[in-house]
Amino acid sequence: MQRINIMATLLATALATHNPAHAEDPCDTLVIPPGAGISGPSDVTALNFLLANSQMNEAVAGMLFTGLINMDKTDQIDYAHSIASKIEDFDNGTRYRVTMHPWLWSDGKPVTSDDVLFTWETIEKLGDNYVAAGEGGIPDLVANVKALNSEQFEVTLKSPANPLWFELNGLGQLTPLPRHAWGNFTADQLYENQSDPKFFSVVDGPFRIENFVMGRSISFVPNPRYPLEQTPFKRMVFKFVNSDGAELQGIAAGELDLANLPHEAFKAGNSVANSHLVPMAPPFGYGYIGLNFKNPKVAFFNDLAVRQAIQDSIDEKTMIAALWHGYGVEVYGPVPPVPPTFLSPEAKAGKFPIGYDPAKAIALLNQAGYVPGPDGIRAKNGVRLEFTLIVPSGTSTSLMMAQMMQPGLRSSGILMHIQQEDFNQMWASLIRHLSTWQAYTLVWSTSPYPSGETIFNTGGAFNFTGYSDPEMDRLIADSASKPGLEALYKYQDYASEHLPYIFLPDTVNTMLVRNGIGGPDRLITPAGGYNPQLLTLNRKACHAAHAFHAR
Amino acid sequence: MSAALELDRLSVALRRSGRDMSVLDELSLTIAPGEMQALVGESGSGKSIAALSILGLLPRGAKVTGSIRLAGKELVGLSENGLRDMRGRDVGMIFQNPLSALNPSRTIGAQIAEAYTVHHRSAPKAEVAARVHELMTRVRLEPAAERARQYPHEFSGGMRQRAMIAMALANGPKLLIADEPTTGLDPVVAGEVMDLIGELKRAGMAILFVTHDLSVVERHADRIHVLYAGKSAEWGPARTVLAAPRHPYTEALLNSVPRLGAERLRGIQGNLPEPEQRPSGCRFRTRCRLAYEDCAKVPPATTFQDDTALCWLPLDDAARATIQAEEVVAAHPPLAKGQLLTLDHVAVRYERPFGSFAKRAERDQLAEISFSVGRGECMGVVGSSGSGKSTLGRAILQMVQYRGDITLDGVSFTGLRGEARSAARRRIQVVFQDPKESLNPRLTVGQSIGEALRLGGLRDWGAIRERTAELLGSVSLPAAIAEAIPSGISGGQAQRVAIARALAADPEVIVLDEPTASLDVSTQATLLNLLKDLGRAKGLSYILISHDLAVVSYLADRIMVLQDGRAVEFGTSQSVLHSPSTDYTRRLVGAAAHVPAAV
Amino acid sequence: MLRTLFTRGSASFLSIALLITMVFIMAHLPPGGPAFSILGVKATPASVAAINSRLGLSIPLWQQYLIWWGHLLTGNLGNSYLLNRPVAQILGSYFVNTIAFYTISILVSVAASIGLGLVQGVYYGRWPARVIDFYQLAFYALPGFLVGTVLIMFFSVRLGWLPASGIVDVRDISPGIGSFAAHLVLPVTTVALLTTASLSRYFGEAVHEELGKEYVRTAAAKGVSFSAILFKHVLRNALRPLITILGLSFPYIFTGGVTVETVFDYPGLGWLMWRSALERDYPVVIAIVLIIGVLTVLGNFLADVVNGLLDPRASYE
Amino acid sequence: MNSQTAPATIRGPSANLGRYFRNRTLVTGIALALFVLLPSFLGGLIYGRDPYELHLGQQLLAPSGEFPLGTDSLGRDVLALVFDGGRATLIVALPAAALAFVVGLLYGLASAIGPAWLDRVLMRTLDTFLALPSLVVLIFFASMITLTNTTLIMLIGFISWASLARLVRNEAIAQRGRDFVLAAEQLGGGRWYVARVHLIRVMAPILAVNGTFLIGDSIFALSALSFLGLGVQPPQASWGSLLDSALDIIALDPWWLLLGPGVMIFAALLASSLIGQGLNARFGARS
Repeated sequence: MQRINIMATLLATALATHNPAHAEDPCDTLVIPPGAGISGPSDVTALNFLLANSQMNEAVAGMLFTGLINMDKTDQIDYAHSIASKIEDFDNGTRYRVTMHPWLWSDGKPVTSDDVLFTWETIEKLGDNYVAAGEGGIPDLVANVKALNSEQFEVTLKSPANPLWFELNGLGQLTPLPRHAWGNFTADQLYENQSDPKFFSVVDGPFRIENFVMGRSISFVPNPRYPLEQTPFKRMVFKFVNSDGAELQGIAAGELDLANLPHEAFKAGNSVANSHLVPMAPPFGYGYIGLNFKNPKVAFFNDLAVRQAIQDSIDEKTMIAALWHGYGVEVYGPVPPVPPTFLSPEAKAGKFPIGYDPAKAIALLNQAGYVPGPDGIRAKNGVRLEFTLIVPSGTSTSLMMAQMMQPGLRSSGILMHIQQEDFNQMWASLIRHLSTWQAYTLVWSTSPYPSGETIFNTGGAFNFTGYSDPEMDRLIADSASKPGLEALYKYQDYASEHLPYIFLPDTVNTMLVRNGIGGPDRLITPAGGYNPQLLTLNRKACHAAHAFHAR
Repeated sequence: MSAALELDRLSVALRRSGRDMSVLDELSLTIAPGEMQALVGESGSGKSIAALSILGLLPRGAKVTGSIRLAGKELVGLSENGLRDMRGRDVGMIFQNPLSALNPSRTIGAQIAEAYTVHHRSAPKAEVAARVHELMTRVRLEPAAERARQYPHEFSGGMRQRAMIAMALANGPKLLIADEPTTGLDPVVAGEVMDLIGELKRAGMAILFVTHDLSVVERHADRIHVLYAGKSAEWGPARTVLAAPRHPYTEALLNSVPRLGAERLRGIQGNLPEPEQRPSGCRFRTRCRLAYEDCAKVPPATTFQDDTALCWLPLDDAARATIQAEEVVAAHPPLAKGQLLTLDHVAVRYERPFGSFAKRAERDQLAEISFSVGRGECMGVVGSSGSGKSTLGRAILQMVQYRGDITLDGVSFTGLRGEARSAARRRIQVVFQDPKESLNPRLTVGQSIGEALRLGGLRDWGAIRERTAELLGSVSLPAAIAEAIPSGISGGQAQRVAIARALAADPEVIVLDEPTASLDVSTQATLLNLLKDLGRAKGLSYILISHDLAVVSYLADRIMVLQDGRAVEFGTSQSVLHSPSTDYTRRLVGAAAHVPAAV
Repeated sequence: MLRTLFTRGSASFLSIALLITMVFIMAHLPPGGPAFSILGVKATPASVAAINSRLGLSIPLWQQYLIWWGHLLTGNLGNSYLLNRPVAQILGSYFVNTIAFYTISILVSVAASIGLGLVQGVYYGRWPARVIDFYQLAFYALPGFLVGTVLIMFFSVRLGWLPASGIVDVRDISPGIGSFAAHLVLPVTTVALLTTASLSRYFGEAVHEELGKEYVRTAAAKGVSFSAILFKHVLRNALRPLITILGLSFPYIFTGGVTVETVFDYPGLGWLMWRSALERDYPVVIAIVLIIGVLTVLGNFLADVVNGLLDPRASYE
Repeated sequence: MNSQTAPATIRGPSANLGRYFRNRTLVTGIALALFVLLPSFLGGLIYGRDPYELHLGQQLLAPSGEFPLGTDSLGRDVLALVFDGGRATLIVALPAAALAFVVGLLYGLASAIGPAWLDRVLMRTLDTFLALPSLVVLIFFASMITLTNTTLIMLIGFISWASLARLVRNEAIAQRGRDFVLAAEQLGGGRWYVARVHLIRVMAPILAVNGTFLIGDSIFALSALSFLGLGVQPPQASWGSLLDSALDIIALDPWWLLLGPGVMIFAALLASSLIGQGLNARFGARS
């Protein structure tokens, strides 16, 4: 009998020692679910930005290694927060000289141009394994990179390029890496330890890694030698959470400091104690429908009139109102409207060849010879305007958007079916350029300089739709090679009119922030910069919030 | 000195399906120290309930009236603590199957010691050990020290029963209650246990011996008290009751026990009435041959030479003679002719297959048995458990692998395969010991017999129904029983159905593996008669396997005695019974029930 | 005794090896494989090919199988595709958490089952036993994830007494035993409620059966008190079937536990198995299947040994 | 020869049919089963609401006149979802249980009836299946294959047959040695005849009881998988996925999302164990 009561006392003592009032001050630690503000919840799985394969991995890498070039809120180079202090281009955009701010690694050694050289050598060594191979001309457009002195280095290209394009999309990838710490690692060894915190002890960004519990959490401490704004918190923890709802639960229970508010919980979000809502700036990207131009069953996609009719039948305004409570931006072209830096004059004036115009859609289809059948669905020489849209399972927003488009398309005489598929399987069929799928919808985050080089040009790495138009190819090539923005504007207007994609609004995140935490709007820049060190702390308000929980 | 135990109109009612059912009515008896009183009755007579009520171990909700005085102290109405002090100290009890009556996971020594320490809480260890040692030597469990460390499953049946006795004697009780201690034991071992109990009686202990088999207590009991369906039928000194039973039930009971040399057994017709359907007045009247209208009234108790019987027509010598004379004694048929079934050096070795899940196979082996059985002959096989007698039966039935050769009507089984083999096997059928086990519980009687007929090739439904009714008749069962399911009929009836099923295959040989061992004495007698008559009528050859020499001697023409797989004796039943050549057979014959010597 | 344990041990090892082979083959059949879950949006035909060659997925299957067995024997469970860390390193803390979680749950369940079982056995058919019957019936029919979700809703959302998920409060720099215990209360209660339902049922029936046995009547005839009979004789014999069932029930307890770990976001092997399965991180999944298989075999093995000690007869078979 | 009087009590099989309905456990079990089956298959038609229609602006409403069981995070009618989810769960779980029953029965019988080496081989493969918790194996294989109703039926079917097979095998071997089987063999019955006529009939109670438990186990397995996102795939709703969506936003205390699927799963599992135990008590008395 006595065996049983020993266990009872054991349990009782364990419970008694749990004192709800934490030993340390809860406001010294900032706890964020990774992905808050960017996308849905996603784990951190790698720390090396040369191999980082998800937005969140890139963001964490950005916190450890300050970028050579960082963008500001208007999507322009923010020299004050970049390692580069000045960039000059010569010989019609073929040669670029970059001057660096004085900067120190966390172990006290200076950050020099040799570190940039080391990054370039590593990118070349990785070859196809380099995650961003092919973007911004890196590595194949670059002839050589040489150090002029410890603070300056020069990059020479094989052919002239639009400086704005190369500086933003290409040069930005050459973030310096500590040669003295990584010097002798092979490509394979880089893979082995891409998620081993000990390997990333020497950093030059605002944070250093304190601990990385695989699959659960990663915690940081400030890097004292970081020259710019220092975080007011002693410690920051990225707690991996596996659903929007769990984030909400975290806020309510006092475990998390900020979280993405799932759109369905918007109404309820207001009522979560000790927190307030902060709408975020729209991300620099757009939703789209990719149409399979190579699939004979849906050959009518190649007819411009059909594509324009589809775009005209989509009421983006009501979608934004219903799904994101008005926080959202209508998109009718390949360049996201916010920030307007790269918008063409017509786009800036809001004049788009295509918009929401159901009557025009019907006129276009009639003119193109699509006669409505008995059930109202139009057909031309026997082929009905009917197709199946593949939607990635897991996120409810894309499903709801698809369901909201159906009635509009149907009234124009176009029948769209919806089929959900696991993201991995869906992407696998796209990658293999299979001709079995008809249409799919995803979100595309554009590069800082929004040229369409990998998606719309013939044979582009991510051009799965099989779209090929010589005029589009010429415009894209010019926007990357000819200086100035003229070529970019022409490409934009041409794409808005010829619709290689059907453009849709992108999700705008609303943040739920605990009282006492400030500045969430400065957390993210359109180009994907992630700056948790800019979050501020009002200790008194924070204590009030936590006191509520420290019973 | 005062009586050790006095029961005065003891009645017990048990709670059954919501109502109180009287199971024992006004039992009165007394036992003096040094006297053994036998309480005899068939299953359902209430004898065990009487024994348990003395110790107050009746199931929950039982109502006890009347009085139980143990050495003058009244027990009915005593508090639970009072009863508990008495149990084990003033009264010791031993039970029927000793293996399950002992705790399998505690040593024998510990269980005996517990009997002592319960009533001697503060006894030092040395004293307890000495007492256990003394008790074990008293019941001849030597060497005591080593035996004490062993576990129940390492003891033989007899040794376990002696351990139980040691436990009962731990605190030197005045009264010992023995509830069927020898049932299930081999006759030889049972005899040793009875001798030990006899010694205790002579040493001055009062003994209440509960049994269903009169032959067990013939030599030791001083007084006999016969119970039928919860009511006393007859009680008196053992010698007079056995020699001159005055109640027809006692007489019938005495004559259903198969005894060496008995010509004709007389069973009792009908079944024991359920407690709800007990007839008024004399409860035996529905099955009594001499019953007449007065028996419906409660019979008076008439005493003759200290032997009391509750009967309107107590038997006298003349009445007994007329009953016995009724039996027609048919002439015993001449010895069978020809050789139907021959066994040539048949041997069976059971290896325990590596890691197999088979139940603990019988350890016995069978070594080089050879004999042959003629048509219409009954061959008896006798031996204690583990002697290999069942294995021999199964070898004949081709149910186990064996070395050597078995030929039926000139055809040897070894070469046969497939259809021919199963046709040959059909000519030998079997009747097992447990009637309820030998019938598929989910098939009706009609279906079981019908299956035997269908397997024999009879397809037409009408013919099967007809033949089934015929077969049931041949084992004197009404055709209506075909609709019943095994759980709805009595053990005796089920065994008859098994015989009918065997007959359905018109076999030439039937192996009877302990056919009557699990039946009541009275039902056993009628079944043996049925088998005897069927054998004669249909010219069947029997292989009758049993541990009871008396049962075998009643039917068998020739008898083989098996010991540890070897035939130690083989000859006609006369020669084996009257001039046994080996001492093992001699001891077997000695232990078997004999016709009681004259008064 | 040793002979039977040895045969049973080697037989189970053989079945585990067979299972691992089946699991390995199944893991490499489906199209796509892990490359896509690793590269996600950045996957291009070139990068997918590069990943596959680096992970050794492009060489023929049977070669991969031999290499894999080679690693296994040297204790190297391969690398997680997603986290690019040796699986052994990753599993370390998860394994400890699982063992802690289940040991405590099983201890609590066994204690509760013995208590409930005794009452159910002794008061068989009367109201205390009926109440326990109803509890057993109800919780035998309640899946872990349902019970867990309901407990969270009451105890952490509405009453706020206990944390709903995780294992420690990440805010604490050095989380004490208290915080660990607080996070364990709800998951352990959930598993205990389920396991006790079936364990106490076995134990209750065993106690009732033993009480009906004749050696209990013999002990009573010796004058032994009911409580002494219950604890000295019956409990010991009734424990044996409980221990055998316990030994065999590890897979069922773990089945219940997997969903409970996911509901409470408790970082055990079950949770990791679920996440790795979703992400198609096969080495981690295979390693977990291996560990659980071995744990199960150990569970049965342990039960046999303990039973051998308790029941003298077993040692003679 | 003295003939016997008519036996006092003959009780044929039909005489005690009445006892079926006095068996309370069985009756409650059947009632609960109807409570689960009828709404799942007929509820949708009667209620008439499209479970997948998105009522915009009416997300996460507590139960009200208009929505008897409230709405979910996408604004869909939960009551309609529970009906449709029930159908989706049952059209996979029931055939899976049937598949497991048939495979388990044949596998067990073959192992018991067949030659010793076959028994050893079949038992060895069986041990591998039983060595692992069923859900772990389910999760593993579910993450491998593309999940459609048929693959789920095969998957759940193939995981749960193992325990029944072992049960059938052990029971068949135990029954094979009984006297009435030996007698039937002696009368000329072959192996498969004995299995068909005697073994299956005498094992009927065990088969019936465990058959019903199997249904409960398959419903549990499917709901658990759907709860983990590896069972019935969206947009098709199922009890498990509804519970998962409730857990997702547990912070908002969506008790009505829990109530519907929770009660249905509990009722389904309880029904299967009650019917199982009812049959056990019913058959137990006779065999």
